[in-house]
Amino acid sequence: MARMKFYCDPERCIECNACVTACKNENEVPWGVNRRRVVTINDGDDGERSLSVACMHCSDAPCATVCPVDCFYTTQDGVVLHDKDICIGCGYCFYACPFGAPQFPEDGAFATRGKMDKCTFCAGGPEADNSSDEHRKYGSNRLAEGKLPLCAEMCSTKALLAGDSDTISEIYRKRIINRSASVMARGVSYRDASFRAPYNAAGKSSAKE
Amino acid sequence: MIGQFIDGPLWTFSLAVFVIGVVWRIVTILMAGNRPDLSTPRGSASSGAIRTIFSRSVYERTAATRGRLLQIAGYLFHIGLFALLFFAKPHVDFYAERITGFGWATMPHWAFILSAELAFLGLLLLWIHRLLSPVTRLLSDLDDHLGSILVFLVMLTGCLALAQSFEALRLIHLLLAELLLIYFPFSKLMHTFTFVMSRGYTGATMGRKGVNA
Amino acid sequence: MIEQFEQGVEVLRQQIDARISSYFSSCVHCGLCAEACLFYTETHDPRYTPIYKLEPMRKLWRREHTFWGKLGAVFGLNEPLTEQDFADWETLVYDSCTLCGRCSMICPVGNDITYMIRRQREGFSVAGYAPEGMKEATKRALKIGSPMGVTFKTLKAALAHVERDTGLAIPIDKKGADYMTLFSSMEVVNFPEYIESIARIFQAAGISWTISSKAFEATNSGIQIGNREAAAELVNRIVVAAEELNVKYVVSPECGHAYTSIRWEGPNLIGRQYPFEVVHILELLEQLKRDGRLQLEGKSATPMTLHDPCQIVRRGGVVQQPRELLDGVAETFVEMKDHGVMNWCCGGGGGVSANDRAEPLRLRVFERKKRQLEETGVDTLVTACANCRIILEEGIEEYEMETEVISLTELVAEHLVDGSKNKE
Amino acid sequence: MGSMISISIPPGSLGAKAAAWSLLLLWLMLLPGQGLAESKQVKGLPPPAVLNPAADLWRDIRQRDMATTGTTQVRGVDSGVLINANGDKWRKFRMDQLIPIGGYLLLGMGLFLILFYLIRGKVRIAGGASDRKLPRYTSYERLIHWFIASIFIFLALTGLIILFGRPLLIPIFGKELFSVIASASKEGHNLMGPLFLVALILVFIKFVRRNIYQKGDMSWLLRGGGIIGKKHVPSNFFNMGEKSMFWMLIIVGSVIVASGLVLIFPIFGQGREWMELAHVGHAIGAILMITVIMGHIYIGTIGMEGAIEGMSTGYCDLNWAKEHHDYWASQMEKRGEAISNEAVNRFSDPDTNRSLGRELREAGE
Repeated sequence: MARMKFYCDPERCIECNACVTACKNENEVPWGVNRRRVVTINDGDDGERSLSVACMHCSDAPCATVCPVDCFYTTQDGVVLHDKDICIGCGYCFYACPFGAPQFPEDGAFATRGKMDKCTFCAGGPEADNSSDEHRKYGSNRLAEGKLPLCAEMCSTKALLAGDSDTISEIYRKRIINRSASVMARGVSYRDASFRAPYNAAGKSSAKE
Repeated sequence: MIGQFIDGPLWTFSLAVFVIGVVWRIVTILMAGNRPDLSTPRGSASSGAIRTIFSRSVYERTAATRGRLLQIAGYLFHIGLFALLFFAKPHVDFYAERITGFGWATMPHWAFILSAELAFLGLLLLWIHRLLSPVTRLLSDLDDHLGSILVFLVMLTGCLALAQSFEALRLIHLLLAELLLIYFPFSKLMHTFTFVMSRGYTGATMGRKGVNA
Repeated sequence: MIEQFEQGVEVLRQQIDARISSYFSSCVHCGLCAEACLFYTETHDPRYTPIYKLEPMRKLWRREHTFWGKLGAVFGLNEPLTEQDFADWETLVYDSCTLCGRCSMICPVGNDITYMIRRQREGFSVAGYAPEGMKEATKRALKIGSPMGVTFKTLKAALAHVERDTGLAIPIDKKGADYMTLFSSMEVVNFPEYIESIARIFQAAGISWTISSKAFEATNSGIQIGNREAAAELVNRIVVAAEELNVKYVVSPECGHAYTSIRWEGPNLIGRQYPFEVVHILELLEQLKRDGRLQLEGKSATPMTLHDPCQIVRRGGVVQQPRELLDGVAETFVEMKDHGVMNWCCGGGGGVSANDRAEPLRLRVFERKKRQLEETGVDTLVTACANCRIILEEGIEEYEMETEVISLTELVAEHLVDGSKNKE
Repeated sequence: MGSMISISIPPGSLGAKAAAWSLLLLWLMLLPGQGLAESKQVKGLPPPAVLNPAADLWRDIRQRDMATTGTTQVRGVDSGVLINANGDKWRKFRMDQLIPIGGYLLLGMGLFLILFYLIRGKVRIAGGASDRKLPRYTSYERLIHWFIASIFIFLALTGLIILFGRPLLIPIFGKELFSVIASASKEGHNLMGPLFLVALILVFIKFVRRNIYQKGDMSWLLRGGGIIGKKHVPSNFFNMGEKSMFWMLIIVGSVIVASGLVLIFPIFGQGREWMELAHVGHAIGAILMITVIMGHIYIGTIGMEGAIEGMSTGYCDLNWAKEHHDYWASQMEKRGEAISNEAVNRFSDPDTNRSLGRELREAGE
């Protein structure tokens, strides 16, 4: 059985936000809800890196554990989905999620939470595949059509990978090998081999070099 | 099935009972008739009536502690409930869809919540007061308690259905509101309409005498 | 007895008009009226809640004017009004209500509770459930002409006394006079100074006035006990006498309920409008003062406060006049905390003063007035109602207070510019 | 730059290189307490020339030192935080501590009270009910007591439904129906919550003066409030236990209200950390309070004869007062505040009202 995962390659992500746009467009999410976002670390500095994040579809999802109404379920493809008919909008999944994936439509000025919305790996919800109800509540169900999430499909640099974890880890592994091989073959440091300055946790201090 | 009944025929029925009942009650009261007042008036009866209709809503400072509490709780409850009934978005949408065909300006959501808080605060205080104070314990009859309970339940289910996403909760709220509408014309709740008459009659008499009542 | 009871219920039934129907429909039993009633605030006995005193009438209304009541009556579910109800409520209706009207001012839905009690008394009196004292007073009023048994002879003696003291001639049965003056028996018996004051003031103001030998009594026991026929008879005597003398105005004495009965209830009782006007003595005095016909001099230095008689102020509409007059004669005038239309009753109005068994309760609730007086810190209490005056004096005696009670009219008379005496 | 790499990863670790390629390792790094310490240094090999720099990035955004946040086009609180490390701590608190420990605490308190009742039984008025009563609470005091009580019970019930509903109620009602109940509970809880603040303020203002600790409170505590032994311990208007409960109500209640406001109004820009913290405070406070209030309800109703009268009728039995609040009772008695039972009934019992007319008439005639 496949186990669906996302992986974003920070060496490739160029912060174009096409994945965000694609997601919004494909799933017709309301204002204020962002199933996917691109976060840039060290923006404008040496070693700037960007990552596109959404629900990571954890194998042991904290959101599902803490949900007081038990509205989460994991599909056979390993996609973590939730049932909006059962969700009460308490926000506990939002507290527990490491990635900030659960989103809540704001309900007026006190921002009381509506029903939770999050990335579905373009796999819809518990309703019948591609039914109008499903589309209204959860957006597209591309997986049922044999397609992968649109964000990854749209990614121009192929930084964002989506699919069976075996496959994407294989792709990523090859990339790393290739990069390392090229570095080693040329006998230079990674920095010299790369177009981009390597990620530097110290941020600005590295700019001196 | 039962939902359709609540949403459809029962709603129509309860609305009809409410409208016909209220009109019938007001007509029967008017039919009892009043003797004309032959005494020479000192002031105007009509301006006295209009004056009292509004002035009785003004806080009466001479009332003692219990009176103060009653009046404040009364304000909270009535203002909150009025705002909820006529300016909460879900209600206006409902009226527009079912009765009037047009909507009107609604409160922002925070004001909606705030008026619900106030209405609950007022109603709870008034109700507990009714159950505790020797005066109201003595006065209250089944009608008073039934009215309080129904209004409270309607408000409570309304607040529970605030998420507006569970049909069952909406139907419970609607069902209780319908029961309230049916009960309305036969109960104390009629004061919603007859208070104008009461204040008007008293105001007219007092106005004739030149007393600002 | 049974027959009398049924008559009483029938009368009570007739009382329920649109006003009362709307009042009962509006009442939500909030109990706020209790806070306005001095019988409740002084005893904290919930049975003294004004609207509770109307339970018998409400029972009848509920049974005959409401859906549940009618339905219940068909199935014999709700109990009908019984004679026991009349018996149980008699004291509440007569002893613990002075018809002061304070509850009517506070009711948030605007119910005129006082009006309803007044109406309910109609049924009670017909059914025979009224205090003996009031029954007797009504009988005396109808028979002798005064609830206290004062005859014209008595008045004449008092008048002779006044004439001797002042040297003024008091016109009796003078046809075509402008003002016909009425008195209350209490004034004749207890406060003849009032008559003297009237005589001196009218003399000073140059008013053409008279007293009718046929109808000098202004009080109306019929109104207090709630007997329409008796009340109409008593009013009619005055109207007939006034018409005979062809006066332009009838002057109501200070006495509160007398004013209400002749001014506001009278025309409705006899079923026609008067060919003359009714003025309260304070109204008249204030008018005279404003017209400059009443010259006052010298202001009393003692600080004074005013007790507003309910029937004159709250139920009568003579609110500003006593204050205008007091301004002219008192240097320091201290208002009580709740004054004017929200004043507290002395405790003896509405026939309670004529009801002996109510005396302990009446004296108990006088505490309210006592507190009010103490708050002002003033020892001179001005009022304008002979009944209030008696009750106040009794209360002051009971509570061993130092307060002096004086009548406003007499106070005004004391400050007349002494022109009349100089001329003589 | 080489130094940079060597700080992050033990030098000479070829195994680390291999591990860094694995996606799975990235996942492992997200979990606390997991590192690369286990990789062994292999002797004789040159220091690593190449490492996957993404490993550094992931380690940083893992937020172990709460330092690295990024920027993003998506607006919102915390949207720049890639990984929220506290979420997992909060999850563990809720699932491993709050629900089991809280549940057993409440259950235990219930059992304790039942046991206590079985052993100790109802605390009777030793001297029996007297024929006189003392006015204990005014109607306003009773009003605010029942006001806060009704709101508290509503909030406690709805809160417990949300907390324990998944393990306890879903098996009974099923997910669909429970979801309706839970949504109603959540909305009701949120709407009624602010009223608890109002009630708390009213209660504080009204009762604070009588709840300041006084002389004699200590000895009450030392003698166990009369639970130990059969002798009653004298006390003031409120005894030490009641005073402590009052202060618990005020202090814990304030924590609950404040944290509750943080939770229901996500408009102050408070991030997840704040809400998680607020939730922890809210839950601990609420469990504590419910436990104490259970005891309060027990002693106020079935636990002690005559205790509820003060709050229901406003009057308490004179003997009861002497046994439990002797300092206050003797003061009141000295001032002549004791009222006969009939007088109390006349004022509080509507059923005796009809006799008044007869009484008065008989008295008058």
